[in-house]
Amino acid sequence: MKTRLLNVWSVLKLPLVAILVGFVVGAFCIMLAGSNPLTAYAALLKGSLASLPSFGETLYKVTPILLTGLAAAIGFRCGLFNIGGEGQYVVAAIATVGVAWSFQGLPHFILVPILLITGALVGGVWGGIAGILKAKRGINEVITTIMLNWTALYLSNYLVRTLLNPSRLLDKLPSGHTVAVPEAARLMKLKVIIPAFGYSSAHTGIFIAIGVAVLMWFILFKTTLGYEIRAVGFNPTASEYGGISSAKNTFLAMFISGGLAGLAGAIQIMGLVYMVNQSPELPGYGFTGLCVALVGLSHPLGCIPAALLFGILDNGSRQMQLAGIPKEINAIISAVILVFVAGALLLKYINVYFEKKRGAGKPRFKEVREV
Amino acid sequence: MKGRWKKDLPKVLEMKNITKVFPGVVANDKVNFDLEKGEIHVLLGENGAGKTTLMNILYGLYQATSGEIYFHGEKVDIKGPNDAINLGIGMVHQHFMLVENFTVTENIVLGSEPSKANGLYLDMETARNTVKEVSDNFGLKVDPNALIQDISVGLSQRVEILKTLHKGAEVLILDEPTAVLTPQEIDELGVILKNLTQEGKSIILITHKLKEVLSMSDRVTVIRRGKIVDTLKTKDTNIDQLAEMMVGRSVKLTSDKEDKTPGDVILFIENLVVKDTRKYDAVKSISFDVKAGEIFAVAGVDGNGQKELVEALTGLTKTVSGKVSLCGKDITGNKPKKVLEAGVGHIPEDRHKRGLILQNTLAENLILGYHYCPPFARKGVMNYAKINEHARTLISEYDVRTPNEYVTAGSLSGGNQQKAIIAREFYKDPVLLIASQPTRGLDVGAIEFVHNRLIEQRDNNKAVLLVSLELDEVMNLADRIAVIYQGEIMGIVEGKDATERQLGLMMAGASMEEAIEGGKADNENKIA
Amino acid sequence: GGGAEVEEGPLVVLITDTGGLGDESFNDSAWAGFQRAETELGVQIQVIESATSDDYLPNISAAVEAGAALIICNGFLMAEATQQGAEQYPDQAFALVDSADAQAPNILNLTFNEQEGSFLVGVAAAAMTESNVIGFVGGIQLPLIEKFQFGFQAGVKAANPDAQVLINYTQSFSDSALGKENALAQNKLGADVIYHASGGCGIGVIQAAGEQDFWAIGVDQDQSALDPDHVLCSMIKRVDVATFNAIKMVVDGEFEGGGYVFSLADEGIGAGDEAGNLPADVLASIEVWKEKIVNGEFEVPYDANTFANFSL
Amino acid sequence: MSGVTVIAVIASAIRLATPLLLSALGGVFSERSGVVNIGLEGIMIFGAFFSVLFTHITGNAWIGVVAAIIFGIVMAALLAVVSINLKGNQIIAGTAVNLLAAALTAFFLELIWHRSGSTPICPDMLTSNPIRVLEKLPVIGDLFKQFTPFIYIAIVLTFVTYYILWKTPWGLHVRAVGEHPKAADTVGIGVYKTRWICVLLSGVLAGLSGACLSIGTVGLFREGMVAGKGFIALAAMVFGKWHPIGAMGASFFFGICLAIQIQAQSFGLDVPGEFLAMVPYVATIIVLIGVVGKAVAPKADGQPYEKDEA
Ligand SMILES: Nc1ncnc2c1ncn2[C@@H]1O[C@H](COP(=O)(O)OP(=O)(O)OP(=O)(O)O)[C@@H](O)[C@H]1O
Ligand SMILES: Nc1ncnc2c1ncn2[C@@H]1O[C@H](COP(=O)(O)OP(=O)(O)OP(=O)(O)O)[C@@H](O)[C@H]1O
Ligand SMILES: [Mg+2]
Ligand SMILES: [Mg+2]
Repeated sequence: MKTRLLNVWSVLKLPLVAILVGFVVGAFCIMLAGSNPLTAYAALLKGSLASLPSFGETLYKVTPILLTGLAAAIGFRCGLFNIGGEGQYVVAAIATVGVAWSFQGLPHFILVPILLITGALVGGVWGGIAGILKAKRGINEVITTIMLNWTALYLSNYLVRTLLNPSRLLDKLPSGHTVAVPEAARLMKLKVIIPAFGYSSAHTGIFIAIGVAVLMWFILFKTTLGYEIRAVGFNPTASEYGGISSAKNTFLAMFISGGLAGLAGAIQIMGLVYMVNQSPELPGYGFTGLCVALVGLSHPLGCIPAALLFGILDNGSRQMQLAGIPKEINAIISAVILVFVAGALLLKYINVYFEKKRGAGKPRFKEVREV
Repeated sequence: MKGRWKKDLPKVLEMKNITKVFPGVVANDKVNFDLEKGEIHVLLGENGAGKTTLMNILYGLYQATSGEIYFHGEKVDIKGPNDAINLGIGMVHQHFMLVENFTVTENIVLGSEPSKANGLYLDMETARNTVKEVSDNFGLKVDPNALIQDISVGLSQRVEILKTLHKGAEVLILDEPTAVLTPQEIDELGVILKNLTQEGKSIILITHKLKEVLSMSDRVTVIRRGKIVDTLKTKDTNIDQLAEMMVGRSVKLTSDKEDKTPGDVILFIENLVVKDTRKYDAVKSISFDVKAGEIFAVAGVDGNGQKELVEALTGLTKTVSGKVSLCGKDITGNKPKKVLEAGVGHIPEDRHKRGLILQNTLAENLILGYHYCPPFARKGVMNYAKINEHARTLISEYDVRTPNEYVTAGSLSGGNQQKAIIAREFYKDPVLLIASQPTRGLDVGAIEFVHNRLIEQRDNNKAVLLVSLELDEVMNLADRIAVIYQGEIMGIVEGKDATERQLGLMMAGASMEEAIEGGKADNENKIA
Repeated sequence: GGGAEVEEGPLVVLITDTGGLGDESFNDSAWAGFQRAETELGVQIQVIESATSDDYLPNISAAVEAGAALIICNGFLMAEATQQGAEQYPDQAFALVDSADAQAPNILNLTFNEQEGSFLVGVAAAAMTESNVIGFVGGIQLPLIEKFQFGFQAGVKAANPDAQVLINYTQSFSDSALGKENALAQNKLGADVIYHASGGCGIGVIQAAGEQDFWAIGVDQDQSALDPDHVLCSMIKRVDVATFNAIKMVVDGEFEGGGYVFSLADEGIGAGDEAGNLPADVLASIEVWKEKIVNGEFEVPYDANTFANFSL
Repeated sequence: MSGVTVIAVIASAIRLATPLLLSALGGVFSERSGVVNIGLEGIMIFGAFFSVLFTHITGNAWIGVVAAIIFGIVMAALLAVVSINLKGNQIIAGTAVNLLAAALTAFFLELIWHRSGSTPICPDMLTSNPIRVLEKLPVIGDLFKQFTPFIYIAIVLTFVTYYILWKTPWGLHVRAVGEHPKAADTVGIGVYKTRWICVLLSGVLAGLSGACLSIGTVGLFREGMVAGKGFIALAAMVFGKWHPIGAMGASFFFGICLAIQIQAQSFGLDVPGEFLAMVPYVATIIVLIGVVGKAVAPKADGQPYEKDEA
């Protein structure tokens, strides 16, 4: 048990140190900008954790990035680099609006699952395209997903402007956004259940996201599908030898990954925004998802705290802006955290240094060597 | 030629009191080793004894924890391969250090390329000529323009040697150069090495193969668990003594097996054609069968279609035409999963590429291939309690040396990795076991273990298809031996009638009849 | 602002859309109104830039929590969020720029007849072209941007029925290089006056005008400072006036919900020529058209339908 | 289409391709040595920003170019430390570089000019053809009228890159390090040193590419002006099979698709603009499916090299 705990600590200390360094560098930048880091971080905490409503706002931020983080993580586990979370999110969001509109007569408890499935399926298909091209033609998924991101954005913009525009469906003036999804398609706000959530926009989507994280953990580590996906990720040739089709699993992993990003899109529409805008740029959730997965060490459960971290940074940023701190600070903190997560070995060097200082000559790889 | 070196400097090289500590392991423990001018000095020891480590220290890849190195009597400090190269030390590594998609010439000159315009222009013309020159000088024929990925292992070995010679090496270290060579190639290498000593080079040779030690070397140093056991003159020793020194106990070098009448045909192959990755026909219309209760061996020089044959049988490669059936059921072109389910066990030739997922735990590796079957998984959900229990059973039954079943497969030593694969494949109790190079890189103790297991399988009335480059192994184990040459079967010989010379001739492309003639001559010699 | 300062006037908060400050367009312009209000009315000003469109409502909440007397939501994309915010905080004063879609007693809708100003610069373009080929470069094909496009086309058609207008959309508001390439392509096809409504892509259009020596027409603010020799004139949209007025209403205690449309009539919209590139006769004819529009003699088209039915 | 239009479209394609090509060449260096560089986007942002800053300070755009190179190197150095010495995950490192560059430039913009969004216009730019004589050529003279110095630089550097990687001893070292670092190490080639140089070179090239976008195109820096071009460049490098000439072809392919869609809009083609905008992206995928097929990365691409020393 004790060694278990030690193990957990040895895994966790890396991201924790990274986070610490991130905030120190952030503090330096804040001073450079002529402000007080303490005020800034107080605002950050106030804006994201201090009260139930502000925590609710954080949860609301966490919801989509937890899902896109899971999407990236499962890709990584299968040796795939899905930069396409953006596009998968976008196509799923627009599809959600379309389907919600078409089935607006249905009751809440039927419409909601239909929309969740729609989002996951459409995102899955968009990811699956890259998956098939990789599996069948060996085309690098990095290229295809980048190309599909922009394709998705333009497709969505087109649909917003035409088929799903209020001018077409509601006989209103043309608008830069789609019609809103009907009431029955909207997820419940947490404040309806727990009034203490006050002004926050948090919605039940967070439970879906956390549930999906647990489900993904189960799938990855407790099912044959997960076993096969991880096997292909580590060693496709050995997997093939073990009767595991790397083509099939590559496709499946991309499909699931896309499905998760798509679910993020659907939930975001159903939880808060209710409509899709014409947009000049990709929403950014896919990229944040990559960061979440990387800091969460590609572990579905690790993604939860990682998403929370990025959610806090994101959400706290508006309080920091109100306190007059440049909004870029939080992005700088995120980047520094990533640098240190990537440079994990630095931590080892630091360890060695301290061990040497302590004069401890004991072997460093004791855990491995112990028989 | 510079002519004979003075004899008054007999010791080219001395390593004194070398100790190398890896975290948790003392790989070299106060090792003393020396090399005389013009000798071939074998460094012998079981797996993990510390041979490679010692040589890596000499070549500057590792720094010794303590100890000194003297070169021509002078203390030297070798900080990196560059220092070693400058001293005139060359090393042919245990695993080839060749860039696959570079040409032979590019590989040979890498790091010391001829150039023009102050290093701004890579002078490939001169490079090719130098390579030709060096290869002619030492009688090591290679095609300078061939890509490494297109040439055989034997040739790659030559390229490695040429690489060191091109850099002007005076001391050559060869780390297990013969592990992947055929008998003929090994003989050729022996001649090459003799020639090199004649040119004044001194050679350190690492090997597990005792016969080679006797035939090739002047002196032999045995190392066990990081410590030197002894250094002997080769002519004063024999195989049994060396084997005992190596592992610290006496070993049986040949396996006994009872005669046995084989049963039904298990594997039946008819006119099988397979292409290799470069789309050439690697297997050209092969037919044979393997019966229950026999070990059927495919012998041959590496690269003659064995790999493609095995990959086609196991569904890892497409077959072009022909038929494969197992127990009468057609399995031609089946996916690997189908083949495994039909009752085929497979010990792959490349354990890192095919056999194991190094980053996964040992327990997870021990179910690869039947990971979806009960009791390890039901309805797609894994049962880790059962999986771990299974792993513990196999670990103890097959004596896999590991701290526990949760370590990653990559943290095991090569021999133990191989044991893990064997354990997994035997557990399935396969109707047909395909064993491809099952003892590659293993020490004598481990080889003994694997051989006994293969015979046990045969005795349990299972079919075993053994693919091996090691003639000793083939002759020792097989009931029937097929020799493969350029994708064709040259003939099938009864195991007990086969002679090394006969098989060797067939492996070089002689027909069965020619070989039998040659083999007879050999037998007569033996009797005489 | 520093935390230790003496409490001054009421706090007013600007929430930008995802374009953020520095768009040299309506976010900057809105902020200019805030800055003027800070000096002239003594209010405290703050801005929250929205990272994504999903931030609008949370940003509104944050502003309310910060105790804002007035929250100005800048951009039609914020309509839905403003609607929700206004319902959630019925006592909070909101102003919404560029959209009348959100309706509540506590929302002041500030919209603009961009088509009218675009019409006038269309007249200028029609008068200045020598090739009779004129270009329009838009960002994303939003209904808002189409107002600029069709107003402009109508102006060209009114003043010079023979002139042809090439229409390009860059599908971006930030990729300046694309703006430049679109303008160059139009120029190659003969366009010698190009009007842009493409945010950050516009600098590329103006840069192209400088290189190939044709006229560019700026948008939102007077952009002639970017290249006085090649920016013919600009369509002016006084978001700053709108935000300033809204803040003033709050300071004066006169705030009430409803709609306000800025147009040529109240100078909330106009055509500007700080560099003085327009000849007197062109200025005169612009003045004539302006009179007609202000007098309501005809309605300037603002979308495909109204443009198709447009005739004089 | 008339000849003039054809020339115009080609010129447009070349201009659009140039920043992609420069960055893709950076990618070629870095990945040939075994370091995956998805930080190209961030390096471009840095290059774009600092070239403008230093052009403002000095009034000379060429000094701006030098600054772009220097600060490109700075960003690349971060990638190099993390992915080479610390043996970190190269993808994370690259993502961090992208994030950091975008945030830092926005931050500096605020700090230096007290404004956000974009810088003022530079007093000097590099947007006109420096080699006037070429404009006199028959038929294609018009093409050169629209060339910027960066176009010449990119074309020259493509062949220089090819020459370095395939015709010099050091190029052989680079490719060996990217394929089989251990083999290179054992013949005395410094794996870390070689990778460092290559990653820094990718900083030089992507920095240049950033300068090409700012002082070489519009004369100022805007947040978001790089607009994913670093990623497209990465795709062009893969599409071009990690080969400079291939990258050139791929960049031009992308440029020509963009140029054609712009031209089609100007012609008033009756297809929704969004579909035209998709053309370059969809065409790339289709070409990859139909024609090119598998592109094989250098074997050690993305793998940190561990010296076998404890
Ligand atoms: N880089 C390393 N880090 C830690 N331990 C190592 C390392 N390299 C080798 N060892 C350990 O040092 C010991 C000696 O290994 P070495 O490779 O020298 O054996 P060897 O005699 O060459 O064996 P083989 O015959 O299998 O090649 C082994 O126990 C091995 O586990
Ligand atoms: N970097 C390292 N850190 C810790 N241990 C290591 C390292 N490298 C190798 N080892 C240890 O070295 C051993 C494997 O070494 P190596 O791969 O040389 O074995 P091997 O010579 O193939 O083994 P054998 O041939 O005996 O089966 C393992 O016990 C492994 O734990
Ligand atoms: Mg070994
Ligand atoms: Mg060894």
